[in-house]
Amino acid sequence: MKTAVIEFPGSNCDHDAYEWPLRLFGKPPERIWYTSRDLKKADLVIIPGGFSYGDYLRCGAMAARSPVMEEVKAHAERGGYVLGICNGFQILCESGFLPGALLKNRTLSFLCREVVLRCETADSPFTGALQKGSLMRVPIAHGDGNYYCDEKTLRRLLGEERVAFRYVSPEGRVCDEWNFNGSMDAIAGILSENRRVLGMMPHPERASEALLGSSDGAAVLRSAAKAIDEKNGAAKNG
Amino acid sequence: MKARVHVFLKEGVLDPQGKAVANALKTLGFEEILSVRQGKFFDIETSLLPKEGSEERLREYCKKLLANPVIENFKVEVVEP
Amino acid sequence: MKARVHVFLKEGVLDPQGKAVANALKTLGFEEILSVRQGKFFDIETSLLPKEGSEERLREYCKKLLANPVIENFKVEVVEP
Amino acid sequence: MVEPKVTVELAAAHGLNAEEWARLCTILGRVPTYPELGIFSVMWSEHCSYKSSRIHLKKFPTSGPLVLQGPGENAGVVDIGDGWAVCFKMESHNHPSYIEPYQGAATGVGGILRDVFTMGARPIANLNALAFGQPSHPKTPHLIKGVVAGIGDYGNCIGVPTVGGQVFFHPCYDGNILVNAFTLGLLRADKIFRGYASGAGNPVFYVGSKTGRDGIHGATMASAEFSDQTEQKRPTVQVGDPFTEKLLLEACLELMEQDAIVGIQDMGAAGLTSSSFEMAGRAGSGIRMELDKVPMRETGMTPYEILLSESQERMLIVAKKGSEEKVKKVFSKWGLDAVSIGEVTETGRAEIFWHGEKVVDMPVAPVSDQAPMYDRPRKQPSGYEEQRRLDLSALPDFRDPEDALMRMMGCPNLSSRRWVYTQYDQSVRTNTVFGPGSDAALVRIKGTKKAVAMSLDVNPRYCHLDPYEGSRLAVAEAARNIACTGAKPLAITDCLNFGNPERDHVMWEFAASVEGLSSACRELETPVVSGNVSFYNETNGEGIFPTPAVGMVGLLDDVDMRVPSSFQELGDVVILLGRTRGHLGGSEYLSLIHNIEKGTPPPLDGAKEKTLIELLQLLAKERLAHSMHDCSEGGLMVAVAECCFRPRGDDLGASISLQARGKRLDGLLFGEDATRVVASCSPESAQRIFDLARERGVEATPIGTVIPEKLALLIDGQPMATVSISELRARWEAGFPSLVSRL
Ligand SMILES: Nc1ncnc2c1ncn2[C@@H]1O[C@H](COP(=O)(O)OP(=O)(O)O)[C@@H](O)[C@H]1O
Ligand SMILES: [Mg+2]
Repeated sequence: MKTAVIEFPGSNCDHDAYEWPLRLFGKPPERIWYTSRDLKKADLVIIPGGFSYGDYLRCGAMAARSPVMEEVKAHAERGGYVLGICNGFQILCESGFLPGALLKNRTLSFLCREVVLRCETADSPFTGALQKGSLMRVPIAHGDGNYYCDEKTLRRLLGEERVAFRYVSPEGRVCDEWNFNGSMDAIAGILSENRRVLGMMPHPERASEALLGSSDGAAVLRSAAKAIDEKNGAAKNG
Repeated sequence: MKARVHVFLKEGVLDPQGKAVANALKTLGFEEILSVRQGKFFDIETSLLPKEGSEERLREYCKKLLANPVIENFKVEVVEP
Repeated sequence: MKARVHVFLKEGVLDPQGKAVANALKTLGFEEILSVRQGKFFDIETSLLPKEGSEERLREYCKKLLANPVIENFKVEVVEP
Repeated sequence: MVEPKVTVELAAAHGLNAEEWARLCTILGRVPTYPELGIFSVMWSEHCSYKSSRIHLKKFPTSGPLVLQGPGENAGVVDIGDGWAVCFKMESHNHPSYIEPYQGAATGVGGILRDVFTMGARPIANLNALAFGQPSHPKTPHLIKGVVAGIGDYGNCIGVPTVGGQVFFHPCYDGNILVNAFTLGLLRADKIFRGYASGAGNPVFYVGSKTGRDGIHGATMASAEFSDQTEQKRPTVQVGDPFTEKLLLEACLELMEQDAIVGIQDMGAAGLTSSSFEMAGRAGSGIRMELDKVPMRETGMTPYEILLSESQERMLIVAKKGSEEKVKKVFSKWGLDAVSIGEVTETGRAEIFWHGEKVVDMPVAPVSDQAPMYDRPRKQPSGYEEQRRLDLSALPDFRDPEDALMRMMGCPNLSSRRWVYTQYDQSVRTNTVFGPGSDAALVRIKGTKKAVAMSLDVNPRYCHLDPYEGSRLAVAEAARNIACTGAKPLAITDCLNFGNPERDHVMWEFAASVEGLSSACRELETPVVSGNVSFYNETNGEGIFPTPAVGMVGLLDDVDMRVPSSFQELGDVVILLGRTRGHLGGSEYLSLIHNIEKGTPPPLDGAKEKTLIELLQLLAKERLAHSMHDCSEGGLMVAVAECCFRPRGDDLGASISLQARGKRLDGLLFGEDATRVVASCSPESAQRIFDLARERGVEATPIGTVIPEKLALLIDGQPMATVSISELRARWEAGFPSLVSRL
């Protein structure tokens, strides 16, 4: 799997996203500056978290309209894989890849803490290595992670099983108390129609080392690697 | 040309900030408050001369950047010739 | 009574958001942009009937909560009777 | 451009006294121009010149085998091995934060970040020490919310984790809150950048944000000539722009990779003036600048305003001649201004032009480093001895330990700070091993086995009752917090928050505090490598408690040796290291339960503290301790309760059994004797720990075991109290939110 990390002015989780594949597979991703139009033939494009353009105006609004995003769109339309984390998720929503929007946390404050996520579908390149219903501990760090979409869209997301992760209690129950940012239906991450684009608010790349408290997040990237390598293998052999 | 653009949340999209402000005002003793909705506005100076069509241009700004159609509506006005 | 309150940064106070928005609009091809200043507005519904004195009441809201006198000014208007 | 006539009165309005006025006239050999007066007034202000404190700060131990840069630069630098070094400093933004809590705190963080990355370091951790007035004060909740949001939003946006700090409440801060921000950065030991303007002919670059009328010296207002000017001439509060700072950070670090920079310094207080004069001063050179080339945000700005503006997110770079294009290229990539506004000269003078006209022509050295230095009168505060007298026999006798413990866990100074630090990004950059909630923060250094430990500490009540001992105790607590993670204390930075130095008792407290810090730093071998002084924390005669915040940095050679602060295993043995005398003077218990703030702070034996700290490192190294937690504010019972709370809420309990040996029960439970740590270990390791402790003369007492759910207390074998941990946790968690829920 060849990965690329997009860097926007103000991105600040780009280092973390860069080191993620490096730590897990020893393979450094390509770094792609927001003005570039060359995704360096990456299979998986990671849109990192962290305050592109300072989160001014609306989180992800300005990044969504930068040149490189047109290439990412083309990449996705070609069936390429895209993972948007935190600000990356906001950018994907702002640029219309994924439905809905991320509103201010219901606390009206920035929230950084470990949350418990429940995998809602194993049927995606990013969750293939996970069991449906399995739990992971991953940190959130955002001021605007309160997922919102209209009724129609929600029904569609549910119908097509495109909710990838939900915020749950340590026992695995959806409940208001553990849905810190107030997301609709406790949604923490959603998939595109072709399931190859995932946007999620929590930070799996920050939870991929026991030293830092949890390595549960590694499964997301490992799943993607497996899915992509199999596909590429199949392509070669087929 | 000077213009002012208002961007506000669509009906039905909940506005936690506005709600918080309303509650805060009530606790401050302004019991008459029924509801508050919060929005953003932009005062924009451009080198264009106002003519008919100006507003279309302003709407462009909104569609391209200032407003998120999923949750927001907008209103544009040319402020002073 | 319905009212609209605008809260905006005092002249001379740096507006990082406005600055960023202006640059973004320019890079999107709107070269005519000279400057953008961003502000907030509040659409307020109250159980009071508009009378003279209403605006004074609105100013109270601003002084007590809506505006930060150190860096912001405000403008109040009664929208519709 | 109408400029006021420069007179001794105008100088006075700029805060220069008659003698300083005379001095500057002799230096110039004439009456200064208006911009020159502005320059003198800021360069000789307390803030820039340290004129009241310098004479005392000289006493600090500032050198050591690992110190690569001591005080005098933008921040201190300490060697951590493997070719790496850490750069750190703490700075106050008290007054601005009181006026506008959000922006004041935000720009405070922005300023300290620049101080660190200007040295060539990438900031990897922020901490902050805060002090607020009594929670019931009408302003307090608003101030807390604004300050915490401001610190959070700035650090979060720029992507530096905030991993620790402290919050203290006391009525003495009702009119003067404290906001002290600490930043630590990582750099290669052989690539330190400094604020030097050397090499005649080298270009001087202005980089970063444009200049506006932000925070211009209040004295402008005092001069009649401006009073008739309109609203928009008024100096304005500084507004932080973390996005621009992030770009500035990346641009500076990128340029530092190339061989283009001679010297670099951020434009902090007194902006362009202090940066240019300090850089030229350090290098003993001169500087020529054309102010009309400075990028400006507002129209009609005067040379005076440009020189004194405190607009944020700006730096001054002296580049190598010929590398102009490199500089421009890097900054344009990041969308920032980079304008050559002048050059270094060998005249030793500052020559500053405005559209070709020379508006400033003065020698640099006298301004930058021959500022006045005062040995201000010092006198023990009246009533000092009286407040140190404490008669415990007068106290109602102590009946209900459960109630006392419950009240203490929920009180403003001891309750959980979670409400604060969940608003801070603690884990960005994926280095945070221990974040807020631990005794000291622990941040790993990628590519090595090392981790850096950091803690901010001071107990203002102790410092009020005894500035000398209180300051020593602050250093000791910080070192103990560091050692509780297993790390070795290396060095400190400080932020000395005091009242008006022109009052003799404030100056007395200051001198005593500096003496205290110096002696403790000598004993613990942790030199002072940087720091900051904030005087005039005083409103209508009411000064704050002396508050010398200590920021200590330590090193853990192998992050696998780290020790957490909370209990780990059921059945583990709980051990108290250090001797309990039951000292109640200046304790949180006396203040909260009996409303008494008297007595002397607990005595500190520096040698014993050092031995304990070395023992803690040994216990970590030998993997003997499962947990180690500093026992300070609130005493033994509070420390044990904190050990029961685990970050994920899967809390444990403890059964604690103590021998009174004729001590007062409240002193035994809530006394704050220094040099104590609550540790836990497997039953197998206990004996080894006792042996190691005995060999070193550290008192080590088994005081109980880790059990589920409850905190049970026995005194001399008699059951004294049993509280459920979940109730205790609920109290502890509810305390802080209840303070801020009020509008
Ligand atoms: N302003 C703050 N910002 C971040 N963390 C804080 C702040 N105040 C307190 N904390 C954290 O809360 C915990 C308790 O603080 P404190 O009681 O001062 O610890 P200690 O007594 O060990 O010095 C520490 O881990 C500290 O880092
Ligand atoms: Mg402390």
